[in-house]
Amino acid sequence: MPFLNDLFVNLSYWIHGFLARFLPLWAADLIMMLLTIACLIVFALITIMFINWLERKVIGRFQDRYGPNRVGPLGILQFVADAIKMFTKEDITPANADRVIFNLAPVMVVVPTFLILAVLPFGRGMVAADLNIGFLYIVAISSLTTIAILLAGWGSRNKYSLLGGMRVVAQMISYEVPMVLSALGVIMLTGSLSLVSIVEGQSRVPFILLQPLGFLIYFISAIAEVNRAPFDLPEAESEIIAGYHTEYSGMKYAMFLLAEYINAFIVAAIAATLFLGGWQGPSLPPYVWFFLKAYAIYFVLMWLRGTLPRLRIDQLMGLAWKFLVPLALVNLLVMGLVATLTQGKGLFPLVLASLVANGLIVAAVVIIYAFAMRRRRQVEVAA
Amino acid sequence: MSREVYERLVEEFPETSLEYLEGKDPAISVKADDLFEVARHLKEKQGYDYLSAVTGVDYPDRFEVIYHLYSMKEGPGPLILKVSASKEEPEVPSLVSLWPGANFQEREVYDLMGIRFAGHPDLKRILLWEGYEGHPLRKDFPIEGYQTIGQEESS
Amino acid sequence: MLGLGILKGLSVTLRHFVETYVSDLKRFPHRYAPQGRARRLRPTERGIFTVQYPEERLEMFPRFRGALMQLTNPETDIPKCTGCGICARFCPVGVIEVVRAEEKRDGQYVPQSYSWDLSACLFCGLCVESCPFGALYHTPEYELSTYGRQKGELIYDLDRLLAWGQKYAPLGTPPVEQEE
Amino acid sequence: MTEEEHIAEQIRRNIIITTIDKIYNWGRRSSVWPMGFGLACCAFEMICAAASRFDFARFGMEMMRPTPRQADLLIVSGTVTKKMAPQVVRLYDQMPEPKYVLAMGACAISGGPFKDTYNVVNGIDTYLPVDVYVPGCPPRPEALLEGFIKLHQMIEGQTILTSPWYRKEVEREMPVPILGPRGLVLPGEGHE
Amino acid sequence: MQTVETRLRTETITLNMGPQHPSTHGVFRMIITLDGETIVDLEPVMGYLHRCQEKIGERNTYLQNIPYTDRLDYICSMSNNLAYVMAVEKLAQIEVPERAEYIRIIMVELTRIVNHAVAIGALLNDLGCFFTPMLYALEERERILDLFEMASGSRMMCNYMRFGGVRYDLPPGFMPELKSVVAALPAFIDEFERLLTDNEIMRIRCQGVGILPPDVAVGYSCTGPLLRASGVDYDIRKVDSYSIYDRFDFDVPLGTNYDVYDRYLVRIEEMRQSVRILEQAIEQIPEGEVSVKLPRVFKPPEGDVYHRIESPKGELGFYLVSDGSTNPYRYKIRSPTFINLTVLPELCKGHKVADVVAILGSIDIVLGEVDR
Repeated sequence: MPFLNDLFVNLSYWIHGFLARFLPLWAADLIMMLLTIACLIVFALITIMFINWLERKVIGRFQDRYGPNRVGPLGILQFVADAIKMFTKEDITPANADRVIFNLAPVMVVVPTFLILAVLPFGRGMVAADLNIGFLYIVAISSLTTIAILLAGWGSRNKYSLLGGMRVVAQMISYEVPMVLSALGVIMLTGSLSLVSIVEGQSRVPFILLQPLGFLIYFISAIAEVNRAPFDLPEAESEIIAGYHTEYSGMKYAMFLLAEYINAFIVAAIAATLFLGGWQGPSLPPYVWFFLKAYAIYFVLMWLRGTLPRLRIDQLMGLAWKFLVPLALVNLLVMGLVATLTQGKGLFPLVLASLVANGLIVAAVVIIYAFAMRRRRQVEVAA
Repeated sequence: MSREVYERLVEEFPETSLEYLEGKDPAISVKADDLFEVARHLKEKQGYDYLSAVTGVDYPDRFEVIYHLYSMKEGPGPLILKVSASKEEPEVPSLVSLWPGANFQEREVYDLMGIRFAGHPDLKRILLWEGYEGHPLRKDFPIEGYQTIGQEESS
Repeated sequence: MLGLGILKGLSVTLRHFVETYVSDLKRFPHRYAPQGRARRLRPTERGIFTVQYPEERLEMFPRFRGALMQLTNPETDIPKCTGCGICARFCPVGVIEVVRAEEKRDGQYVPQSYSWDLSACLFCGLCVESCPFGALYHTPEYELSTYGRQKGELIYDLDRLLAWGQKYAPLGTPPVEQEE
Repeated sequence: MTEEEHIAEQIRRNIIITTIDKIYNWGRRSSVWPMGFGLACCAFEMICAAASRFDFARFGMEMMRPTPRQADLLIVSGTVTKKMAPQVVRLYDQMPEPKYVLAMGACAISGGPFKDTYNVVNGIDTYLPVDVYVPGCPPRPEALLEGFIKLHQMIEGQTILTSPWYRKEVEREMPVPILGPRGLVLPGEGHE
Repeated sequence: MQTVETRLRTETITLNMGPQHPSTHGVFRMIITLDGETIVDLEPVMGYLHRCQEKIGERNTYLQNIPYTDRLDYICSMSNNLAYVMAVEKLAQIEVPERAEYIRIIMVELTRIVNHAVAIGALLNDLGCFFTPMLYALEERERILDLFEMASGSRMMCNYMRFGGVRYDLPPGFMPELKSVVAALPAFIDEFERLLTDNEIMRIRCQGVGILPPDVAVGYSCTGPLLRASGVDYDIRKVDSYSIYDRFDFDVPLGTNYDVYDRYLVRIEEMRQSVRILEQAIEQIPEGEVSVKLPRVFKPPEGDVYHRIESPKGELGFYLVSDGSTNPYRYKIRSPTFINLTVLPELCKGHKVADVVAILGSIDIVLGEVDR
């Protein structure tokens, strides 16, 4: 069914052609761009509606109970009701809050989220802007949210938000390093930063088979980057009430909620693009494959959120700097070695060499870990 | 069990007036001023390392503070010390330096009964708020407390 | 080793997740039937544990201590309560006020007014236990919420308790006795 | 504007208003977020109502937000003592408008078993406007759910025209009582 | 965990983990002085749920006090009843029939399982699990509450025990239901262990946190799982062997390195021991009377008595002074959690904010009993 495969691409060409008939060329292009932007924003809102509902149903099912199922059929309209209520809520700016920063923060959190959408390859040819520095753009934009959340934490002049803000700065900066390093392994294999070419590079074999360890490091640091599951320290409900968005109510809180859920979906989508071969897939249309893979990874995110307790702030730092960064460097080194050795020898030796390399790294980690535990036990016994 | 303890106490402190009270739970009544000596002796020499409960009772003629002591190694049978204090100015030495566990219990007896504990690190109210007047568990205190405006309308 | 414990934990939650769907399919017709009789899950049964309250209601045990009711003697159709006030004295909070009528209805004392203040009641059942005439019993009724309190919505008088008596124990034998 | 036009215009206006009301109230009714705030034993029955057997997430109330800022329903579940009353009233004031109060359990309604004692407030309606009373000690989780359903019916009955929280001059700020030497004193008539 | 004196001039902020906080298990307040995230000083403030229980105890008659004991530690109402009822029986020398003793032990051991499951669930909530272990624990608790409701009439506030036995005998359908629930309990505890015990994040968060050495624990009069996790073998069921505990064989789990993780392990092990006791009690329960006929106006003889039991949270004791009238002259409750909290500031110094929450969760407090 080739027609279905690039349905949206043909649609956009047809609209462009229709407009070009009675508008000058530049006007038609401008309208097309506005149309894609509008389409992306609508896609984001629909995704958040679906994700919020999905998250509450799936976490409910983990806990042997139904999620919301009375609002619409099976509770579909739950987020519509939440949105209506949140937009009609009274907007409180606390008296001693720093008014400008307090009101600026929610906007600054949502803007980067939508910016990243521009670069995601939803299907063959379905990418808003095919930048050749795609991944660098993503890393740059996603570090903007750190500043925005710090603004929120500081602006609301509340001790708990301040703690939340401080934690967010420490966590997001120290988890960007392993994220970028582990993604470099993938970029090294494809040779280009653009996400579209990364996906094309995986037509024969997805990179997760070549670099399972790289995927693991990327996945862990991506979760930390988005403050989800075991790393949700900035808004740790049980310790510092609601972290940086303690003082936000109504519409402003809706913005934070929007940003949080869409960030989580985007991280899942990027992981799918980098390691699972974005829209590459045998029979189904490309965009269906993309959503399948993205939601599969998002399910793992929800699964972790429903099960695991939270790390403490110093353990979080320790995990990033003492474990993930060295491991990512070693992984980068070994992948570089493997890539150069099997330069032109075709696919099979590359896959074999990388699996062997990964096996060696994991074995090394296990041995060092066991040795360290025995050493610690001796020290404890001696003390 | 507490009979022999009483005997050894009398040998140890011949000059103090100790009394052995029969009853379901036999107790030893001690004067307020030599309570601390007796308590330290019990803790170090006789191994009563666990102070279970500190209770204040408001009798018509006197206030009484009751300590329940146990020794975790030897075993059952509480040793009960009863100390009485005067009605107007109730003052009893504090045992926080011997058993830190008594800290909150003594503050609670002070808060609800009004018996001061000399030598307590920070003797403040623990259950009621700082500016509260009166000690609720005394017999002369009405159960509704003193009526304030908010209180009268609603009931 | 690092990570194995977390995987074991994750497997437990996944098992719960899958079992909820399995239990849904197994009990499909019953679960979504309009009047699905919710029953208390057997201890060994796994899966969805939810009782969807407004549609499915759990059936109360005979001894459940719900709202109070006054019984009437089926033959002579006179309330069994004689207004003696023992229940009022046994209540720790004093929520029951009884006034005994002067004239007797064919040889038996009858309460002139009986009021039970629901807003402070403990539902502890000491009044039922202490009633020598077996007039006061519990009903399995627990839905008692109201919008207001000022106009006495939460203070039940005699005829309302008698109405419940008719509803839950028409023959004068309350649910507690039926069970023994 | 003759009589008929006036009536026709009223009807048309009402039709618009009622449809807006319907959506507005439907939205607010199906996503009431209770505040994660418990005082005593009733709080435990509230947690059981949120647990797997009587799951009130089905009504869209899953987000038990710990902060007052994001909550719209204050469930006063448990005994309100005099030392705790100022905190409860301040939490109510911190909640953004369209806010509701549900007095759960005999202690919150009238002081319950600890009525008329020196440290317990005889019912939270001395200081807060209460919308739904759920008696019981503690009320069964189903009774609490029935209270929620009653609250939802009440929300559906409200209209934008007469809702107090959009009025400028209506002051819905409850005065926070102060702990005086004998008990709670409202700031207005502090007679010390 | 000593704080390094740095030349950098840092200010400490005082944080108010106030009466309304998601993980203080009710209305308990801690004023914490923080240096960055490390705790310099912690001062607990209580009394937000002081409901004048002891003053009400003096106003009520002996029988009217029983419903009030349910409201003390509202998670284990049966063991509060048992403590109060046994104190009055010791005061008035009342003999309790055999079957009533067995029913009481069955109810109290079921309460212990419920309390430990909820305590672990609450601890995991504070560590950050999104309510999942708590809801599994509450699921099990619902099944046990059905048993209480079947026997006593109310889920949480049972008011089931009377002086000289229990209010009425077990209903006919009770024993088979009890057998099936007790048979399913080990499977639940194993699943709970599989979910939590080897979880690396839980181990990092709990091991080595809030270490309470044995002598400090005894000095601070801690009791219950908190004391036994510090390696002190002191279980009042073994020490006083009140009621008929000497007929059951069960052992008392002890901790080895005295931290939050050991308190979790001790509670899991105690749940298994309670299942063992329940199995033996179900076999040995005899037929017969369950209560003793008492005069309607019950006046115990003069005198004072102190009786304590091993409630799931520690040593719960009642000190009653009777002047021969229908009301107790002095009604004192020795509450385990109120006294266990004395050690909280000592445990929390030098730890992080996240650890305070874990330590408080491991002490397992219930405010109804702390503030009385």
